[in-house]
Amino acid sequence: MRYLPLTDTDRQAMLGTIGVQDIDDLFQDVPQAARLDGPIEGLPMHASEMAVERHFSALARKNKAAAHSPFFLGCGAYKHHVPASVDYIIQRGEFLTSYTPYQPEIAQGTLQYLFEFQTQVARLTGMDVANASMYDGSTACVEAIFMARRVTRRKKAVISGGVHPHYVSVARTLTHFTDDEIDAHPATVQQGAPGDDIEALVAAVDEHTSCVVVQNPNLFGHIADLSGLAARCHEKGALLIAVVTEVVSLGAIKSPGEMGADIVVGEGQSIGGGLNFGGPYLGLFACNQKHVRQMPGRLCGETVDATGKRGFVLTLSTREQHIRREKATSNICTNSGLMALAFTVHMTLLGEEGMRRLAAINHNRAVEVAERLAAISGITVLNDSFFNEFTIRLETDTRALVRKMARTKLLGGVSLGRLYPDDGDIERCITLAVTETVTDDDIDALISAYKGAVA
Amino acid sequence: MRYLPLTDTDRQAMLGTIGVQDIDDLFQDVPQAARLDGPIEGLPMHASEMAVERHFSALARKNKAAAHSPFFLGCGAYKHHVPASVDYIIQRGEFLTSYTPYQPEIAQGTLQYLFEFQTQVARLTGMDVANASMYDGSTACVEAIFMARRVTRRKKAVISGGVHPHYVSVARTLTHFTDDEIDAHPATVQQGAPGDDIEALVAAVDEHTSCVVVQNPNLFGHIADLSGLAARCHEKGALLIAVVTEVVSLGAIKSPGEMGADIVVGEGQSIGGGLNFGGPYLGLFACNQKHVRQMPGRLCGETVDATGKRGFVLTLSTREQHIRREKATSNICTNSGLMALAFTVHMTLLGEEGMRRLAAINHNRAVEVAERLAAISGITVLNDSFFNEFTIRLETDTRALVRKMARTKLLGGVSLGRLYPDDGDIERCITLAVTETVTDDDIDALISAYKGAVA
Amino acid sequence: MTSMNAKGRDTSGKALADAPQTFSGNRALILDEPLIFEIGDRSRTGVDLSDEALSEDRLGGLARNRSIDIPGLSEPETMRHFTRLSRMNYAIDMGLFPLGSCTMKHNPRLNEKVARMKGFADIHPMQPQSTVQGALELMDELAYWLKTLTGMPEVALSPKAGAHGELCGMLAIRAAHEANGNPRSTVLVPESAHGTNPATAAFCGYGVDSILATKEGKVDVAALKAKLGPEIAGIMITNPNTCGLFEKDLIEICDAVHEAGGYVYCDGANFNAIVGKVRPGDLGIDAMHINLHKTFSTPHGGGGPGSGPVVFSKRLAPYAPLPFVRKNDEGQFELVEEENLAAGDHPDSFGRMVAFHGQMGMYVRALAYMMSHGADGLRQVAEDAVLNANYVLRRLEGEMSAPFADGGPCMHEALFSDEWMKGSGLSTLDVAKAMIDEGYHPMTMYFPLVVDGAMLIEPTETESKADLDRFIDVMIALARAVKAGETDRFKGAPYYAPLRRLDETQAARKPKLTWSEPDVAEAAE
Amino acid sequence: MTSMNAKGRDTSGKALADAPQTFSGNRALILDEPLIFEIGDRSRTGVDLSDEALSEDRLGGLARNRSIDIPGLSEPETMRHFTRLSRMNYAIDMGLFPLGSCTMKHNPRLNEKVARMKGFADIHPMQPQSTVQGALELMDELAYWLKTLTGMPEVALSPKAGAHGELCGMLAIRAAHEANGNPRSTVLVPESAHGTNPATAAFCGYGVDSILATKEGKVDVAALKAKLGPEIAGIMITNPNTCGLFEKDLIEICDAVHEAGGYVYCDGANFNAIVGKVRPGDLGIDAMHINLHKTFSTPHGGGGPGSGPVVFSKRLAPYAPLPFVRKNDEGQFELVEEENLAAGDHPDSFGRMVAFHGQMGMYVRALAYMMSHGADGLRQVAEDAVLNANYVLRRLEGEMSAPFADGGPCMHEALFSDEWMKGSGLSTLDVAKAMIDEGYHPMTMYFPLVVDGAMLIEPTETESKADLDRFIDVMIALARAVKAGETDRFKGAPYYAPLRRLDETQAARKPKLTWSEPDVAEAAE
Ligand SMILES: Cc1ncc(COP(=O)(O)O)c(C=O)c1O
Ligand SMILES: Cc1ncc(COP(=O)(O)O)c(C=O)c1O
Repeated sequence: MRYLPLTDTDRQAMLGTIGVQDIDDLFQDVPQAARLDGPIEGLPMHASEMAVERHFSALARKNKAAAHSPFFLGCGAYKHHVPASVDYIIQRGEFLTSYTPYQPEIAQGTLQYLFEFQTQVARLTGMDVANASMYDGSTACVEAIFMARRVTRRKKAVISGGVHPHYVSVARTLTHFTDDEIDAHPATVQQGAPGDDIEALVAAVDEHTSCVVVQNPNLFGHIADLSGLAARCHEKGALLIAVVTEVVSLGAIKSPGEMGADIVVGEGQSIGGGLNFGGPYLGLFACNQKHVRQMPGRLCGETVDATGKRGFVLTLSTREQHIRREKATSNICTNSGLMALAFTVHMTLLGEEGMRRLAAINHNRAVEVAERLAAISGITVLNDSFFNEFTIRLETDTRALVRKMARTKLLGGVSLGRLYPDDGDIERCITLAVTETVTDDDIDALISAYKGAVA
Repeated sequence: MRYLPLTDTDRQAMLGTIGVQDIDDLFQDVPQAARLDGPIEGLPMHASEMAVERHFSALARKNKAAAHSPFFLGCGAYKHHVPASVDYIIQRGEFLTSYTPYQPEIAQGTLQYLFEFQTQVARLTGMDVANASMYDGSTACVEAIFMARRVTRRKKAVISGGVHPHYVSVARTLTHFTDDEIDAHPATVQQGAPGDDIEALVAAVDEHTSCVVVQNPNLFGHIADLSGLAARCHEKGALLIAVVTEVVSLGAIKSPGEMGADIVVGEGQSIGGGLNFGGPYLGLFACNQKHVRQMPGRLCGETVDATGKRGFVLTLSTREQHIRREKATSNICTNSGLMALAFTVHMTLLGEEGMRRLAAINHNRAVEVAERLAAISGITVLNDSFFNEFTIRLETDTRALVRKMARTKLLGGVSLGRLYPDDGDIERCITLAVTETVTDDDIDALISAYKGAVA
Repeated sequence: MTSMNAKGRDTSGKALADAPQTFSGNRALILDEPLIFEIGDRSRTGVDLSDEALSEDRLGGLARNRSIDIPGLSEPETMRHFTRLSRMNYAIDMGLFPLGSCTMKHNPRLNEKVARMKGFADIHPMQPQSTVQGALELMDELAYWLKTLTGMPEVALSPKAGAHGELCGMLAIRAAHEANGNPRSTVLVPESAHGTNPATAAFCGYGVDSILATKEGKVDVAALKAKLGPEIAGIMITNPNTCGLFEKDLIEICDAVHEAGGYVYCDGANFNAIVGKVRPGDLGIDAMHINLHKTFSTPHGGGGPGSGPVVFSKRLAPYAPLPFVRKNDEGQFELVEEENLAAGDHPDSFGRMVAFHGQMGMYVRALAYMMSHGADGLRQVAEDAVLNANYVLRRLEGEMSAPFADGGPCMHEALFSDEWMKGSGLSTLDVAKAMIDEGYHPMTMYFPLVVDGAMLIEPTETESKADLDRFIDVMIALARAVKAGETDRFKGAPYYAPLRRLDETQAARKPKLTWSEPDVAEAAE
Repeated sequence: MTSMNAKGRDTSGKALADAPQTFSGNRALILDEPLIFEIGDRSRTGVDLSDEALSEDRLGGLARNRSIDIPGLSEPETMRHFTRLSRMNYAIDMGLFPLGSCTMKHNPRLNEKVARMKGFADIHPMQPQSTVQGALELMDELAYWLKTLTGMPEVALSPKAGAHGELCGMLAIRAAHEANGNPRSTVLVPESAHGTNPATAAFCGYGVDSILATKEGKVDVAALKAKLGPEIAGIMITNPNTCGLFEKDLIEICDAVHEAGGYVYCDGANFNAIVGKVRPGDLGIDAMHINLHKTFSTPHGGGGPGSGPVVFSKRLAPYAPLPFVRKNDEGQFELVEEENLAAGDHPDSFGRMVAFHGQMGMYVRALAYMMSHGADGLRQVAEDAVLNANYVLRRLEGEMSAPFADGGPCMHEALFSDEWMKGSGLSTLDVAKAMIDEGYHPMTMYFPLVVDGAMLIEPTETESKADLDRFIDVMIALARAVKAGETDRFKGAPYYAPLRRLDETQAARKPKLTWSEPDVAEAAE
């Protein structure tokens, strides 16, 4: 077997050195009755690389890749072009096959990019500090809620209806069994500002509120000014948690930090990551300096070596499970290191200039598509403001429509019925994302498909 | 432009340091009349990575990849499975983006694998030494002819009709303008031993003969015992040059060295290399110790460093163009380094055990296909002996047949009319290669296509 | 000692004593590298994108005016920057990485290749399910393998790592208790447990009660039984445990916990030791996470991503989270998601614990790894992992102290304490740093907490005997150097790494977590 | 000197003087690695292939019975072996690689990616042409770009490298002369030419007559003219030449050679300096090879593969080799091959010079590179390459001797001689080895032959100003150290590389070119 270096001769010699007869002598602690006496049943025997590759090719061919059709899906996962150099870098064995940098003298590669990553994320979100990543946006979000509880010593989290429903579900699940209280506002798809419930949120904040969670741009693509809400939160001693699921938007719109957010969590997949059917993704977590010791997750910090040379180490680990155990700020251990690297490399290639250009292209194209869709009678574009994603309403069964388009090799948006199964109003909506990967031909195909659908 | 690090500010500052006003001041030696005053006409402006990738995807889709159809082509290029780790290794920047190892202290990676490669090639071919690679099999072959001239101080090369016709053409081209004489025997496709002309070759060797060039297995797949021919050559003071275009065969059949060859040249693409539409490939060149100083190409040798530690360097460079100029053994400079690395990695994964298994699978499958084809009336298998490739004769227009099969997504062999356009007899033949990549379904598809063709 | 040098040459030649300080600060192939903030600038970019004006009409008046202040680099500079950084790392691809409890085994590149097939890497989690049937089938296959290997009837794939899997398992346990009317208050956690165990229990609203280890390094069954009762929700037990030992009383423990109305959560981080040799389900556990990034070789990537599917017993299966894959009557694969829940399908599920459907990229890799090994190969994996660890244990126990070695063989990892170096003035940390100079990644240090100055060595099955012998010879030489009082070799270590020993205390005292322009004053120093 | 350290820290701290000799022979991340023959064995394999018996009936009695004697390794061992080897190399990805005449520029990974698309990498050269239309179209596109950039009407793509391109060009010249009835006997080659030039001429059966350089480093036009005559087949001239200078009299030279009935072969290895700035065709040359692995960035790969297409003037076009691509009347692309020749199509072609159709893998990469830059970007490439070289020249000319610097600007590379170090007891080689310690690949040494102890520095356009400044500062510091008599720094260099200075003389004296089992006696030493 190609991955196993021991030969039978080696094995024999080693058993001899150990002083046992048979390999099973080493498994003596395993209850005899439970020991399997041969290869487990129901599974095939080992397979060559060629055979395995064929199996996966066959499975892969049963999926319709985004690159192979005009593609307009978003809602928390975005298709962007990732430079080939990013994938090369993350495949280098020194990054790919190393562990968490517990021995800093031979892990400066990982540590330095984490320091760069933290700085990039902090600047992008407009915050003081960021951690070395979380699993994804949804888990970063619930960790932020827990952190707000620790900081404020209050238990009620108010969640906007504009937050991705999966994120809301995750928050509900993880707070269900603790004594946290979740005040989740319903999603509303009003004309002009779908999902905007800032007024209701402002009204909901009180002295029991630990935090208000709001997504910007929200699930429906709408962009809101969070400053008023932030002021209200601060007035009441609550924290404002801003969720960003499309980080490219931060190249065009004000950062949550600038609008007063106390914690910014996000899904970083857009930069450096692929679609990957939902994972692995990249949880971003940023906050202000004063709350640093309540943060979840790993942090990398600057220090010096024995000769005074600058270097980096994991730090403030007294927050973490391996030191603090049940008193840790989170149970997270393995995070999304390699995705953070992909993010850092891609962001380094972009720089501010590239981020701004990328954001402008995304937005401008989205505006173009929105205007062309709006011109079709039977289709209403709900958003006045948006970045690269917006929501339309039709008078047809949108889930059937989306499936029908897929059969003609067009992935024309996310029908919101899948995310809001119970809501008759929202079920008639579709959210579309338009990124730099969309071509003019793709747009033409989309427009004609929608024209056909409402005709 | 993403590959260019200088900014306009940098450029201005640098011109200042240099002491000129304008970049064109640095091009003052270029005749004014010939200078272009702007981007050259007729070519597009720079393009984003995404745009370039799209362009190439579109072109690639216009080709039928071997992996996407039952595939039976050989004749000097073979489809084998190359482990994923091989491609990873050759993409590591330290190998991919380094130069010829002229500074050995920081090129031991390249030098050590070259030493390993040379040893592997020597052992595989049954010779004493091998060089660090040539461009491909065909150019290695003509270099061997030149080397034989240097060694024997004679000018007539006798070439078997079983040698790949492209190799013969190359030898003709390159000797045409020198005063070398080429006695190229015609290809013959006799039943039982197609392309076998050992007797005629034996007869042709005389005291003017510098070398006899024979391919084994030959173009038609036939395997011959070269010992008699070798003896005859040596008797007459000529060298025997053996050509191997399918190195996997050396896992099953006697090496040319064992049969008395003086120089072995080969195409190494089968190990570690892909099909690549014909290039880059890997020229192998091996000979015996006593002729080492007449070899073309680079050689890596063992030595020690200043502290006595073992290390490797390029050596015997007094044979080479950069030292010897017009008296060099060859004009070759850049060779096939990275393909040699791929070969070395793949061969290291295989080892003798893997080579023997791989060869057995190839041969056994080929026997199976040959037998099934032979059972079809209207088809004659010409070969009694073969490794993984053999030749059949039909009574139809084979070029049309092969094209027709391609339309039904089957790449069913090389119609020899393309290689021997003038020869009515050979034109009715097809050569098929069967490797480990061929599945049972592929074979069934092949058989039914041929049944259909002769029905 | 020259015998240890595989090149068979004497390397004692000239040391570096006479080496000059370089002008550049570089040392040949060991290259210094500044931060991107020190070399890039905001106007530079390594991506060719057209410079369109942002149309601001539909940004709701919220265009970003302030600088983002992130520098860019051209592509060549970027490649160099990260290549240089990478070269400062140690990795499995370079040599032994014997971090106990981390299962740092070979990461096949085949897995990287198949995970990058567009049909997996370039599909969106919300695509119509008809367009991702291959992906769903793959998840179904992976689920089948995991259930078969563990002998458990149900699996939840979505957890994103081991700790997330623990959360998944404990949430199911809590949900089951709640369904019975009382969530109970306390979870038992052995002292040797990984930090994520108590942290997870706390995350689920449970108090933690610790169980001491026996002097053989296992759970004290009597102590455990004494703690059981109506407020004990269950136990989180690691098996094989973090001392590298199989909890041989696990069946008895499970029975006792069940009898007391509790559930047994098994931390399966060390499944590599037993995969194919015993099915955890046959021992009576109720839930167990599997680190695909350990046992099934998806790469650690310098810290992640991982994937932590959880298998469930029949009793806990109804509470398993959403989403999951099933095959419907028409033979199509479908995701059971919110809409099913809304329709009353799978009503007892504790819900969703992550957006979308989990770590697809890791599923592909893990399944490719499993299929490559097959039933026979996976069994061999466990056997070779255990064989390698015992070989290390036996060859080193005479030189270093192995507190549990007298009790019999270990499983996949060999545990040593610092007993043997008492009085030398040196610590486990010093030995670890000297190992760095020798070209090895140190073992896990100071964990588990049950022995002093723990050194936990997990070689895994992908080490050859020759490599292990070389490693062991070096460890013996180091141990003898400790005893011989060669203090400098250790205290000053590492000498040859890109940096000398780093000051972790200073880092924590005044944390500097992001880069900022140095003060003019500071810069002038 | 601390200013040179980009991290802005003082690195003078402790040197390695107190570092102990390690037991393993490793030095942290600098790992010793034996040969595969020393660690593998014949029965081990890292590929899973079924163990079938070879059926020998149809092997003609020639089954291989003797051992092949090639060791195998498992996949993890193989990965480690080659990863470790790779880490002993320097590369562009790590830093400046200023080898003059080699154009070691950034190698974009986009090119690697597109070259690996199955539609290019997995097609067979003998597939029916209807199944490879995309590949042929790509070749046609590449041909168009090369012809447009050079202003030449014809191109042969098949040559496999620069030297092979030279052969192609010279064969066409010879064929043209033969068609005129007299091959002529001699080719003129300037003294500064690359070794491949005279070697190629000899390969084509020509004698070589050398032309001296002027003291400005260019071809001596008067001397050249004096040599022209009926036996001169032509000249092989490099432009820009290997002193890094543009042959400003090239038009005059071409005219003179043509008048004498000869042809002008231009070695285009240095095309990078002028691409997009001037079309060589406008200067009157007849043939020129283009190293795709230099100007168009296909990676050098530690020695190859390359690709050396040759452009031809109208006069030489009929003699160009087979095969080539053309578009037929139905708009299909087709290869013109042997069968066309047989049919009397393209009758004057000198024939085939390689099996199949050339370096497809390199065509893809080069075209991706060209399209990425476009007409504007390629022009910028030349400008930046020349700017960088002149910057190096001007900043260093005061410290080192630049023999031709007074004559005006250089093109893409800056040439220095060892004049400035006369009397120091040190050589160009010593400086090169000290550069290794500083973290740089040395420049080209002792070439061209026209100056003593040549140091030929070609930075290329993919270096940033900051990186160049750092490099120049180090070179100045080294130059001053030479003058200050710091001999040890140079004579002992490199100190920090994986190996110290290697003994090339011993290697050549008793060449050991393959590995063999050490004698028992030797091993026991
Ligand atoms: C015993 C044990 N349990 C749990 C974990 C946590 O797993 P993860 O890091 O994937 O969250 C680890 C890994 O570090 C472990 O070793
Ligand atoms: C000036 C010059 N001519 C010719 C060549 C030969 O090119 P190649 O190495 O591709 O054969 C080189 C490259 O080394 C060169 O620098």
